[in-house]
Amino acid sequence: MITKLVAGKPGLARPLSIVGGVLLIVGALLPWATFQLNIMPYPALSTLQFFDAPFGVPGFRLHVMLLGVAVIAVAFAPAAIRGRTTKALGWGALAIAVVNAAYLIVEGGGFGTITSAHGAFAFGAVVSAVAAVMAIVAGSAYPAAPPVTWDLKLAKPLEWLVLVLAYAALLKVVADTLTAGGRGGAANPYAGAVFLSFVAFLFGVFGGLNGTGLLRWVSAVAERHRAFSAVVLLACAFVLPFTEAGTEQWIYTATNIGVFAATAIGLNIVVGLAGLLDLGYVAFMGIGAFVAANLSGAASASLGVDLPFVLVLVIAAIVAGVFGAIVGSPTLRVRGDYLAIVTLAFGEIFFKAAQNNIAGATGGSNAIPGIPPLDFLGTPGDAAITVFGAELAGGVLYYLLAVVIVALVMVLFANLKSSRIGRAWIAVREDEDAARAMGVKTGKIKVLAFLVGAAIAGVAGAVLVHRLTTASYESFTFLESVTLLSAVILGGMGSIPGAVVGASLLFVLPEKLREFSDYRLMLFGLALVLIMRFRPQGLIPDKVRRAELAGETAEGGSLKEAEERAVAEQERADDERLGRTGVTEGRS
Amino acid sequence: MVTLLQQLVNGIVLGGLLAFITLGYTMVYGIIQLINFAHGEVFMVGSYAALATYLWALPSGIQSTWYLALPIVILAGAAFSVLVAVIMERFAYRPLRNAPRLAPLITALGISVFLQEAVRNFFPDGTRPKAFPEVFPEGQLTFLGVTVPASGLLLVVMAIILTGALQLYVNTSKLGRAMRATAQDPDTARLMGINPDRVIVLTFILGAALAGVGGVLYGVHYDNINITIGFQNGIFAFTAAVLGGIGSLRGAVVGAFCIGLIKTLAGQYMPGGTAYDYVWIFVILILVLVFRPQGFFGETERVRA
Amino acid sequence: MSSASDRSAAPLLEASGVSMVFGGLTALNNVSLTVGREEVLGLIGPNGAGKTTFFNCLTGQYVPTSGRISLDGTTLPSDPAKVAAAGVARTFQNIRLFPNMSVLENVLVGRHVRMRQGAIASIFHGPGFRKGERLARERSRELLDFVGLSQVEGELSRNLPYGDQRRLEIARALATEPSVLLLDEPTAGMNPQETEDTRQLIFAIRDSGVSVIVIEHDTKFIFGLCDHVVVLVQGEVLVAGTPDVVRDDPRVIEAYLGKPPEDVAGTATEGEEGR
Amino acid sequence: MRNQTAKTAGLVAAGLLVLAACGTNKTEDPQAGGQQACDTSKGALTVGVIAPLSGDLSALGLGIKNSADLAVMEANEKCAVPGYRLVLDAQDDQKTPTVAGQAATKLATDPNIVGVVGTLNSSTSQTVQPILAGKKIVQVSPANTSTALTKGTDFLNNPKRPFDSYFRVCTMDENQGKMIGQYLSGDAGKKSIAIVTDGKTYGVGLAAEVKKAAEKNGAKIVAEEQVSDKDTDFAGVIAKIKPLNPDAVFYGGEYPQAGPLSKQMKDAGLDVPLMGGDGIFDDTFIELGGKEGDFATSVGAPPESLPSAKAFIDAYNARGFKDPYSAYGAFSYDSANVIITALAKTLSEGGGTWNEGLRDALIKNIGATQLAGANGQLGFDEFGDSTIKLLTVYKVTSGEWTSVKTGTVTE
Repeated sequence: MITKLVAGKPGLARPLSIVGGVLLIVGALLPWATFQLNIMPYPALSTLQFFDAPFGVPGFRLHVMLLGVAVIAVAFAPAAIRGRTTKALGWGALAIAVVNAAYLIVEGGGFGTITSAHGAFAFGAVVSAVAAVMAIVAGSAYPAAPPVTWDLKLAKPLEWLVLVLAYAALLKVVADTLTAGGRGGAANPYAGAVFLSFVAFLFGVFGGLNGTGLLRWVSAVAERHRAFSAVVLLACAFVLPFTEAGTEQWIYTATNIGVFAATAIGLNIVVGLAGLLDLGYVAFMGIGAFVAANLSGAASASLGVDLPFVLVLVIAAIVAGVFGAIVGSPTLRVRGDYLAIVTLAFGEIFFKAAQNNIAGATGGSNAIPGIPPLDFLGTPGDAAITVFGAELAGGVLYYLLAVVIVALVMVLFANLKSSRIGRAWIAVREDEDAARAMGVKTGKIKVLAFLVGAAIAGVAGAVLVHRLTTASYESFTFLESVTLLSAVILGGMGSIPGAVVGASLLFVLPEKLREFSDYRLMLFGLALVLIMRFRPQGLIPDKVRRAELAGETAEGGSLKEAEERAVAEQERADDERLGRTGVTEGRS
Repeated sequence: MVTLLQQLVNGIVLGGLLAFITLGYTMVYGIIQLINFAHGEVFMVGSYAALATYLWALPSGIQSTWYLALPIVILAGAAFSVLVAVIMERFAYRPLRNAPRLAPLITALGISVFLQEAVRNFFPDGTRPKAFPEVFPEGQLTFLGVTVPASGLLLVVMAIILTGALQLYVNTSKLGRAMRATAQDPDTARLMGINPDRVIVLTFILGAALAGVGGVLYGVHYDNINITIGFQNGIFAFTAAVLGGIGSLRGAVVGAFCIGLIKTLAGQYMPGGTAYDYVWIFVILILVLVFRPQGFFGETERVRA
Repeated sequence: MSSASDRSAAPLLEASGVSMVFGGLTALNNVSLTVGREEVLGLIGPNGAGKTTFFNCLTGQYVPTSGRISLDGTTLPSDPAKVAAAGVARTFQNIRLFPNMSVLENVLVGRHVRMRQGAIASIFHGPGFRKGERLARERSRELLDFVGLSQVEGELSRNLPYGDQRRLEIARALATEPSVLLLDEPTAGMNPQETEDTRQLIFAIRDSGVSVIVIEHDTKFIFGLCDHVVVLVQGEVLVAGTPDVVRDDPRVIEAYLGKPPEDVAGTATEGEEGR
Repeated sequence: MRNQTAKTAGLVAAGLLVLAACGTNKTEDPQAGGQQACDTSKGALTVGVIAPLSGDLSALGLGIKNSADLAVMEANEKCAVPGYRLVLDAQDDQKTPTVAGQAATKLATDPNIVGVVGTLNSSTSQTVQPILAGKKIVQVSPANTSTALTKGTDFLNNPKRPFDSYFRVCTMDENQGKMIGQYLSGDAGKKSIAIVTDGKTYGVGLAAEVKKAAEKNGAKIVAEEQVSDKDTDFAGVIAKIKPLNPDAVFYGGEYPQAGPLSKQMKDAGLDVPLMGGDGIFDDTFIELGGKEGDFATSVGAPPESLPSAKAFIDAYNARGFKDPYSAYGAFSYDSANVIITALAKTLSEGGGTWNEGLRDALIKNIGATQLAGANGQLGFDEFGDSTIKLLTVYKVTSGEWTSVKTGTVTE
């Protein structure tokens, strides 16, 4: 409604955004809470009075202040970037204000905490929220401009430098996000709120950078130097344990992320490339896990053999792959979402069979515990090691293994995608009949997708049981299948980094939300809904999807025209009315 | 023989329960191709709403008079389920109408987790299973040695009446025709002046109302409810919808009864016994789909762009 | 029997006695025709005559109820993928490209059947793989050049204008190196200029040694294009012969201008597939 | 559209404003309460909890968390650990091993952690054990029943303790199963028993021991069936065992299924007693349909005869926790107290200041614990298992659990 008031008056935009920016800075300097909470002072010196420490504002108040400064600066930036950037910065500031205000209200016992109570005044949150809204409104009031793209090309070494800096910044952001709020627990009850506030800040910053076109440019540069980007990213992954995020908790979590990301990439072959919805995928991971458990010298395993790990991986991949082909074989007859239910059925059958210790291979309800840790050239996988004088957290070797496996699986995925096989998968996804008419043996190619995906999951499962030290049927529930699918879709279907980002989100988010104890999963569910609401194509959509979205805005005309012609075509093409029933019978 | 008859009765009761849920699944799928995993939770909140109504809204005089209390709690449960479903459709699914096809699946999952946890956190003592009040006379009918619980009879009768009424509605009413038209071809339906948004909301409402009634009758029959009843029964309901041919109302009901019967009969007669009854459901499902890929009553898959 | 081609003694594609019955409905009744080498055959007929059904039989999408279809003397299998491998490629009445693949990728899918890299080679991208991939790309670019789409190889096919989509479909079909190309209404919805371009393109295809069968409504287009024309009415061959013979046949005039046979086959349409 | 959304949002916001009156819960002294009396000059030490705090098992998990919390609060009030304030750090494991591993790793990164109470499920413990053991952090489980956790996988022939830092205060399947089997076939005189389990570690393990003991005692096991822990319709299972005419049904599992099962048995005309282990010894069992004459066992003497048990129940109820203490509350309370008592002892022996070097001594002291717990006089054997062999059989009489027999298992 307010937006409408200023919509036709771009002249108001700049003054409004400057006022908003100034107010954001003022809001940051104002106290945010009228008293110290009972547990301990709310972070970022939120009870400080105006100008107590004008330049010593830490934490979320610093974030608000920075966003405020940015809003003012953008008002004087090139016109094309003003609207989007201001709006994004405003949303970020608003989110920070809302998160902190909400937390203060809940913990402080009422609105008095963020307004006035007991003779004290604290309007920081209110002022910041109002200012943020002003920035958003100002952002929408700027004349609409198409998204900015930079046609900047630098010399190769310079572009490499840009990439190194960008990835270093990314690593810093990841590490900061992981450690935002501290490790929480009883000693630090505000960790959850601080984390959410930090995420809100990042949301604003990245939205702002996106508005300036910088992110698009960097990703274009990365696209130009894909191999180099991959190397730098891999290096970043290896450096992560050396950062402040290299605690055992995060290394352990990151290992799990790696294992699940590798599985999710495998699933991405089935779902993202070949377009076959799979709701029982975790079963393949389970098969790999139980194969590995039986072959790795666990005392309770019925086989009692202890094979080298690499061999175990290969066997796990083969066995899981064979099962994948078996499960995939109904694809020869069953189409679409009917197939999804076949895979769901297989997942449930696997679960029950594992629970009942089928063929004595799963340990049944007792699971297969006591799987010995992996041996990395004489060092057990869960030991802490020292590299370059830095002592790294225990389990870092598993983390490195997970990184290597994810990297290999990514290469495998990328290679497959840009090959005859990968194109056939995508063709099947796009139009199965047309693919068949082009000579693609669709049945075989779909079974192959299942086989490859399942083999990858088998490998991941084999790694997972060594990290968990137990292979229990309880690890492979339907919910886990859905989690994997969520990772693929959240990240962006068919996208290689997407699956990793999706898996990371699905693990990091609940882990960081631990501070909300009872409400943890509830917030998680809400987060899933919100992410899909605002980014239905996934966080890092596949290139094709990106192009598709760009196509819809930039070339909407041609699309529409094509559609109109298609409709006209439809009306005219009443020839061969027999076709449809014919197709049915031809298929069944 | 008595055992066989008894198991048939048990299977039919279970099937009647699933029928309440499966119709919502199949209608929503038929119209927007969404596997609405949150539909099971709609069923669950219906039963909790009925419980809350009984405990905190009904005077004790009505509480003890089952023929007053039962309709009231059924209406309350259905109404709340509808409310939840409409909010869900409006704020979570509708904005995703043009999103990639699987995006709403994640939304559905998020809603499912959210609703379960919300009930657990906000319903008093929601963490543990809740006893459901007696709003229907206890008792069994016994003939030929076969026991039929009265509540089970109620459940099956209601299931048949309501699903029949729904079929009739969808087949004969104007909105029902609009629904079928939208399911067949949303674009053409739009050209014919049908507002797809309204039709979709209606679909959610009908499905949710049935699920809500089912949730209440679940409580009546089993005398207790917990937060996971939705998810588990939802999976089976979805399976039933597929077995019957997704998008087909008749198929959904038949599928639901089949699943109920397979579960009890397989537990009784198939190798592995009750430990593997779930497995047999899914084995039979796979076999059916391999030989009849569109389920019992399904139309062949439309190829979607 | 249609008149035998006088260009070559042995026909390239031969359909004899093809019938197709759906339930109680006869869509094709004892259709026979032959296509010679480097020949353009036109298939015309009123709506519902069974033209696309015949294509579907040729390409293995349907198994004919009776009859035999052979290419170069070998019976064609009843699997579209195998038919494509044998050398019969088609386009669709309603364009069926792979909408979210680029123009080049669409053509590369057409190369699928002429490439040999399996899963293992695709995973490791060895030197042999890279060579095959490079050759496939070269060939695909040649084809795009041939149909005049080389400027837009990076675009998503769904974003192409309509006429370009038709041409891309032809390029994709040519990528399978067919000896017979089936075109299902290649000029539908085109303006006269585009139609003329398509005619030249079809000639060029024929001159490159590929026989072409064209379904079209536009009789003027067909008569100016084809060496032979077959008229299908209600699933049966009404007339077959050179354009001149067919044009003057009174039965054809009746079939087209007289009371058009009302189609009884219901409302389902091949158009469904395009959705 | 947009306008409507804005309006709705406005209405909601206005409603919230009205609802939340401008109040605060400011208290003048954040350190108020009994804590002031104790010396906490050396800071805080953490007692961790790992249990399912969300999802369908959260009733049990929250009982574990709250009971441990109770022990910690009491210890702080009583200044049980001189110089330190104890804090509880409860982590959700979502009953899955992966998440449990993350929870354990997270707790293990806290330098001030002294011990962990948990987990509920045996499979999660299998993952947690090595993580905590690697850091010599003591783990006391209130609920794990899998024998292999303390005696190794080859416990029958060659019992070997896998992790010295792992203890449990609950009883093992072996002990409880024998008691149930003997009671059913002996005292209760049931000679034809049907066994139903939920297929999970606890239920299946217990059922196996029940079967052994009952058969040894001359009873016949007429059926062995399995239901899913998510099932609520047991008509199929009941119809299957009914023609076999069992005179009792043993259910290996927990009360959320056992209650409805008992009721559905009765409704279907199979009116014989249902017996279960400590997993069904919960008042909710009766609410959910547990019928007159059903049996359950519980570890230790009945609370009426055991002051420490009564004290726990009273104290728990007095604190006003949101959730009941559930089946494992008393065990969890004991687990936390074991850690706290041993910690106090370790500190007094080791100079009064906590450091990493004291972890071995803490483990040793826990092994030597002698404590009057809520379940009886608590101690540990050489495997880390509870020495309480005393079990009580309860029976549902007039809608309440009443003890019918207390004793130890006879060989």
